Amino acid sequence: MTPHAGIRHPDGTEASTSEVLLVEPSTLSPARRMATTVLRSRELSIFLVLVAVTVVATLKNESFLFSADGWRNFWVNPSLLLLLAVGQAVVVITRNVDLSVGSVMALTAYLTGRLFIDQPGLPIVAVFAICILAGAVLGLVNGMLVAYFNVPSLVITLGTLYIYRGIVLSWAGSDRINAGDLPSDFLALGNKAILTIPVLTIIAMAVLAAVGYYLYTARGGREFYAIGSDPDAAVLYGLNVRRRVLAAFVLSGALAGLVGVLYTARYGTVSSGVGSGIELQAVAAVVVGGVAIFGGSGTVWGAAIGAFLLVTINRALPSLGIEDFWQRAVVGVLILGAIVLDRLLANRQARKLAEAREMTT
Amino acid sequence: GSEDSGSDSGGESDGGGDVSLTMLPKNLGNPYFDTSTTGAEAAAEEVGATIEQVGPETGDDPAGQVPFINTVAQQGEDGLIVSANDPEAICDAIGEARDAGVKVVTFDSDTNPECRDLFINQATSEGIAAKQLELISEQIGGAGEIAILSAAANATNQNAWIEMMEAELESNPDYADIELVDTVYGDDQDQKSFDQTEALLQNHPDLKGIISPTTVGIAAAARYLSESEAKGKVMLTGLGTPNQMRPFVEDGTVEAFALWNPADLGSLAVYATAALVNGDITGEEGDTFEAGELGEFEVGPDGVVLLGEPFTFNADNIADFDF
Amino acid sequence: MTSPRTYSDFSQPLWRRVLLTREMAVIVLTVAVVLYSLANVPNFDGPLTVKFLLQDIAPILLIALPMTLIIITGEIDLSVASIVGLSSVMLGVLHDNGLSVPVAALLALLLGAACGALNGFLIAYVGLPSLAVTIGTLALFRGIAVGLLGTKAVTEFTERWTDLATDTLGSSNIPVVMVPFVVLAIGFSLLLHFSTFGRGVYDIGLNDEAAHFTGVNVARTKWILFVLSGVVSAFAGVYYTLRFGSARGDNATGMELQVIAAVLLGGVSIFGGRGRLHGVIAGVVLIGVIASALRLEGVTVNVTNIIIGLLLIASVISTPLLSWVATRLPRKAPPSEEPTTPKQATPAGV
Amino acid sequence: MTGSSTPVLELRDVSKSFGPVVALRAGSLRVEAGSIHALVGENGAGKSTLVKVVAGVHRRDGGDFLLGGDSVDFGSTSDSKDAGVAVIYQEPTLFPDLSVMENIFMGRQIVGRGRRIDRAAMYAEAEGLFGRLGVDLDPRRPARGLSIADQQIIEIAKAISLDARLLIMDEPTAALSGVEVERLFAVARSLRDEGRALVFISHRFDEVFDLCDTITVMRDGSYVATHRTEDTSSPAIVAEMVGREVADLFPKTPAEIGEPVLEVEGLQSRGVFHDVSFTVRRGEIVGLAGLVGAGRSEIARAVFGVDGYDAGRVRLNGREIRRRSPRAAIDAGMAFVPEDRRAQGLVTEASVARNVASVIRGGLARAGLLTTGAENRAAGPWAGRLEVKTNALDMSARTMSGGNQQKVVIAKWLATEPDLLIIDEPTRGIDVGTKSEVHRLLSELAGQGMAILMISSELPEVLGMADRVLVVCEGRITADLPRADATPEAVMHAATRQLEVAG
Ligand SMILES: Nc1ncnc2c1ncn2[C@@H]1O[C@H](COP(=O)(O)OP(=O)(O)OP(=O)(O)O)[C@@H](O)[C@H]1O
Ligand SMILES: Nc1ncnc2c1ncn2[C@@H]1O[C@H](COP(=O)(O)OP(=O)(O)OP(=O)(O)O)[C@@H](O)[C@H]1O
Ligand SMILES: [Mg+2]
Ligand SMILES: [Mg+2]
Repeated sequence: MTPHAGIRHPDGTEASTSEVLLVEPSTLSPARRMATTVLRSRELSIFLVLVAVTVVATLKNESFLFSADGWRNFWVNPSLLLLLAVGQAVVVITRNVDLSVGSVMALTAYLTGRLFIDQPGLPIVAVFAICILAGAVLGLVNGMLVAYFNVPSLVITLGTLYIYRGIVLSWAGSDRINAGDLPSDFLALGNKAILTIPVLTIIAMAVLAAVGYYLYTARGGREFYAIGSDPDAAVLYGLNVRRRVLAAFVLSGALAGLVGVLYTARYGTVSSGVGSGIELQAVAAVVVGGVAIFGGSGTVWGAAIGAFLLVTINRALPSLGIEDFWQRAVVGVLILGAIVLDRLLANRQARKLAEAREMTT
Repeated sequence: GSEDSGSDSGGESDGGGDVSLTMLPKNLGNPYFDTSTTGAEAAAEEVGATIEQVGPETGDDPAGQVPFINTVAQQGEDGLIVSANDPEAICDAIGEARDAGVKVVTFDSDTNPECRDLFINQATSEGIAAKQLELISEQIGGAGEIAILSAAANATNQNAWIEMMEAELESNPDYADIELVDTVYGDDQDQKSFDQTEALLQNHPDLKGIISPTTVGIAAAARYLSESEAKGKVMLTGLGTPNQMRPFVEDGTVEAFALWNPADLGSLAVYATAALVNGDITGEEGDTFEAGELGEFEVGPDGVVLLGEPFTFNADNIADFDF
Repeated sequence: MTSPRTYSDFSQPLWRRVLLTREMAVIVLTVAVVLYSLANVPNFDGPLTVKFLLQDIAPILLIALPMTLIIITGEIDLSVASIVGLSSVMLGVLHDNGLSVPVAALLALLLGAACGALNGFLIAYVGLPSLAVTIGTLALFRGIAVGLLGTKAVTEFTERWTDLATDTLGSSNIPVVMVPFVVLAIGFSLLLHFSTFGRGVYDIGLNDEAAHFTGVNVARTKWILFVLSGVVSAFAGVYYTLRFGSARGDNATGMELQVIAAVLLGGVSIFGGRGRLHGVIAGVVLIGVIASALRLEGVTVNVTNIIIGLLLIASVISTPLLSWVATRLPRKAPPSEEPTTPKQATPAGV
Repeated sequence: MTGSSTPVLELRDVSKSFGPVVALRAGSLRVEAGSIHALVGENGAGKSTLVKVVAGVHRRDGGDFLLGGDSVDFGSTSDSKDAGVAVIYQEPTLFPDLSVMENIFMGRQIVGRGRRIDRAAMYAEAEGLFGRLGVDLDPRRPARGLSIADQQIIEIAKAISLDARLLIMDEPTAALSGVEVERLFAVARSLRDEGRALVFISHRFDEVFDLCDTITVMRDGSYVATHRTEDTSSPAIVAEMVGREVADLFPKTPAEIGEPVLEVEGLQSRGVFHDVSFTVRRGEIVGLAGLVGAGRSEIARAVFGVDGYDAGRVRLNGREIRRRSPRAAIDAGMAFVPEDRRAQGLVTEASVARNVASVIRGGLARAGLLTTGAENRAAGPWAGRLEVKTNALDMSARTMSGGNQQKVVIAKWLATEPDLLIIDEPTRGIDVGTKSEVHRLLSELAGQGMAILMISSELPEVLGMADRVLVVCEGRITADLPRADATPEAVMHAATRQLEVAG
């Protein structure tokens, strides 16, 4: 029996619409509706900020964009944070948070180096695979603890942040990976470009596109939102909450693992301190990107733009003649601005609902 | 645990006659300090001392070293060898350690002179500053914009050298055409130093040279330059370890850079501390002591012991070194 | 109506209510670790241990007090360490410009209050999520602090005050800073556990809508807490600066996570509504003792991190783990004579 | 019911305990295809628990559970869905951030090519469902901000769209108005005629007898009896439910009306209500009637200061009350028993004592110090007076049944000894026993000179209790009827006046 059966019923369908109604069913055409939602979207607003920053910086100093290095860095630098932000966004949408990404990234970054040193024969693809897997496993640990004991992820991942970092430190000790230890074609990956777009960026964008598409069009994707919006209701709906939460953390871990490899390819040197503090940047990117910190709403597109914006601002400030000591302050203002903006948009929608009710009265 | 090395100065009590030392670098996971610790351990063998390295993970917290200094005081070790993250913040803790009978020797980066017994200086600030300017000057042909990529904004030694360089640039007519346009800080973190290098090149299109007087910084900068269009156009020198810099010297990103041997620095620090502990010297100006194959050293003004002049590494000699 | 029925005040005997609590577990664990260390860790019994230990944890102890109340309301303040840094810089800059330490310190406290007020306004009155807001102000305050001093550090402080910050009480090994801490601790305990304000704090954490309907001024309560957090953090910053005689923008970087870890370890629920101050204080001490003992054992920092992380996780999964075990155990359901009144329902959490 | 055909659902002596709490000791139920089966019982009788066992929310501890003849054991609600069981839970469970449409189809979205979800198809079907229920909700609107009534309607749409062979409705009408109830019943009957089985839980007997053909009574978590509707009567059912005779449901004793206590003038809040003016006098019970969603709760909330308002003034005993400050209202002598007791009325995790003392605790502090002892001493008598069922004052209110929780809420407000009591849906989802207690209490309070403003969606309740009935329609007061003139017809006419003008 299809779910449609219900409406094929010779019955009150003709019921007068003279009921106590809240909001008229939208009469906009799908196209118009799409247009308006895009125009109103949070994503657009911060995308415009990003464009503005880039334009101003480029006007000040056109090598910001129009030099081989400038162009490359414009794309490469945000890529790592972007990947972390995508994973973080999915976790946050399920009303969780993953603070351990920095430590996971450090683990796999060092692992990458060790693999190349200890298993010289190993093909680069294999290294990627191993590190992504390793990240996924670490994410799985987070997910297990959160989903099966249902305890707050903030606490769990704060704990694993310490633990994973501790493991890196004990493992690496004061040993470090130097560019010299790494195969040159792996290092080249950090700067290779296809049609002037760096490979790192292409990888990041591909991941972003895949995750974004899944979240919007797959049942599973929608369930992430449902779970984040009201976990208890999700259980009553018969959604498999545990599996989804688990999946979110595994994804976040796997992406952090990937970032570890890419970090090594890009920076060539790895010490045990890699990525400390980056977890807050990732959360910041997500927040700036308009993902509600308490889950249920927001998109990975927004998170990605948020990451891009944070990094680009940092790159732009010096060109704008702002001493780099002030960068963190500017980022702070940016975050606050973003969430205040969210609130304003939300209030506007609420006012609309009120007016809509006004109409019917 | 103290592994007993046969040569015993038949003393009494602590650690079964061994001189017990603690090595406290700015932070762990820093190849420069690892090398100096290696040297220190070798020297410790010689003088029959036990030595242990402890330290914070990162060098960015000024007070990060204090708990370790406190611990040394609690343990009543004989000597502490420390490279100060902050000239002031750890003084009080050092004071307490000295009250507890610990001899405190700073190396590589000093505290305020009155805090410690001795400072083992790798080279005079003048010497280091002069050396790096000399290198960059000949690499950029004596004219053009240069910038400095430093470590933490508060590192005592870094700031001392930077001041010296600025002074030298002012005064020395040879450098009249060289302009120091910017100083940035990489906090001895790979990524930050790397990104700072990028920012330098981006914001100073006419940049000719970069001086990075810190091993982490110069390595990161070299790594960035080696892939950037600026390779060969922008010269890079500073203080680095041969092992980290080897690929970049070989691929021509870097012509020459300087450094003393950190191992010698560590080993000298141990000999000096041991001499203090055994009462051979008091740290007075003019005291002299033997430092194994490094020879004899004399305590200068402000209780400073000078290792020597920095050594220049280049394509011809870099193969001979392994640290 | 008919003769009103009467009730017993408590469903469980006193000893159960006192002993079978999360707080007690933390306290017992702390005592156990101390005893073990005294017996087995060389030099732990030394005279300096207490002094160094307390000096090290003093800032965390201080900041943990307001943080506990904030987390009980279901909010969080990630900007505390940045306020420490900012007030430290403030103190330094003002002192550098000729103000005496006490005056400069007072102004630093005011600045702290202002920072807290900003957090509080955005969270309590604009209604923004505290996690997001304080991640923002974490960056903002730290950025201002670092921006103000740049590469410089102010290290010239009047001897008298730096000494005071490192002195101990008389001949004892108790640092002077414990005096303001004890005063604040008592103050906060009374506020949280013996005042209408405190009851409001718990109600907000459990159900802020109901609290609002009951006449609790939710916004003002939260605002006050963030201001308190700002002031106390600034005080910790002043202490920190004077103890190390060095005012720097990057002072106490990352301390916020240590504070939160300690508070949660002390039995405060991140969801709000649950937790007590003595548990938190025990939590801070526990972390401090473990770190100190491990350093004396020559164990490196990373092991300490691992242990703290494990403790943190254990502290939250212990409860569900135990109840899970309980359900696995054979249970005889006693037929209760008054079914609609659960014979022994779950006692209230607060 | 013809015993021959295998029943769609059969439960025999099903039991369920939560730790020490025995929620269900011997629940039995036998539902035939093509019938609507009522399940009645006092608060805490175990109805919802029984439902949740069938839905797979809870696993039963013992007893037999047969669906279509074969024994089943559901581990999760998805199992029961797959088995063709649809459930409307007592508390609406929606995702506020998601659109109404996604709320209806979550977890079983219509998928098209490549398993992409097909939004267009689902919007179409959602609009169809609402058409069938005769409500006009925008499926694209987020669920956040919907009134309880609208949420309940979405729950219903969700359930019928499942096209299940067994549909269980746990108090679906608690928040609905007459019109909507009628529509729901129409749909229910049509489903029955299709041969589906329905279980209907309600505390409103008129509905039960109107809709259902079979009635099963539960008491104290156990099965009591099953009757065909025509063979029984509501007094009989009530007797079986409570196990005792219940006094008259609406024992309104006339009290002499005094001077005005509450005076509301020209209250207005954009989009919710407009120039609302009325007074409530000492000893008077004023009923606020109207269709659900008319804005009665909003008016009450504004008067009490929980919400703000754009224009107008509220005076209590002549003194104007600061807007948007419940504290001010309380200090002035107002009390407010809100609509949703779990979300607004109680801190369910806190102890009974804390809850009862929560409003008055300011006065309990001695030398600024407030002790649990003081709270217990203050709370005990009030809990006793309301006969709250708990064995100690430090029990949390979480696991109490609806009626018992409502008593705690009322106790907490009576403890403030107010001049004006605003009570929103005083008996929503409360069993007859407790219901009559509440009504007796209200008229007793009025007798002692308290002014009472009562909001209720149950017309009989309003007509039975109120000295004066104010009718709210779309945020406007459209009638002010003295007890004498307050006939059901008059009220319904006023409640739908503007609609008729519009339609
Ligand atoms: N999750 C739970 N944990 C503990 N006790 C519970 C739980 N759910 C219900 N109970 C208890 O089980 C008993 C039956 O509750 P239930 O909700 O089934 O009653 P009900 O018949 O639905 O009452 P109402 O008519 O008010 O909805 C009550 O005493 C209630 O306190
Ligand atoms: N939080 C909210 N956001 C937006 N609209 C709301 C909100 N709460 C209620 N409404 C709308 O305001 C109007 C009044 O809602 P409400 O259900 O409180 O009226 P009511 O007469 O009290 O009905 P009830 O019988 O449920 O008390 C309705 O149109 C409802 O949809
Ligand atoms: Mg029920
Ligand atoms: Mg209402």
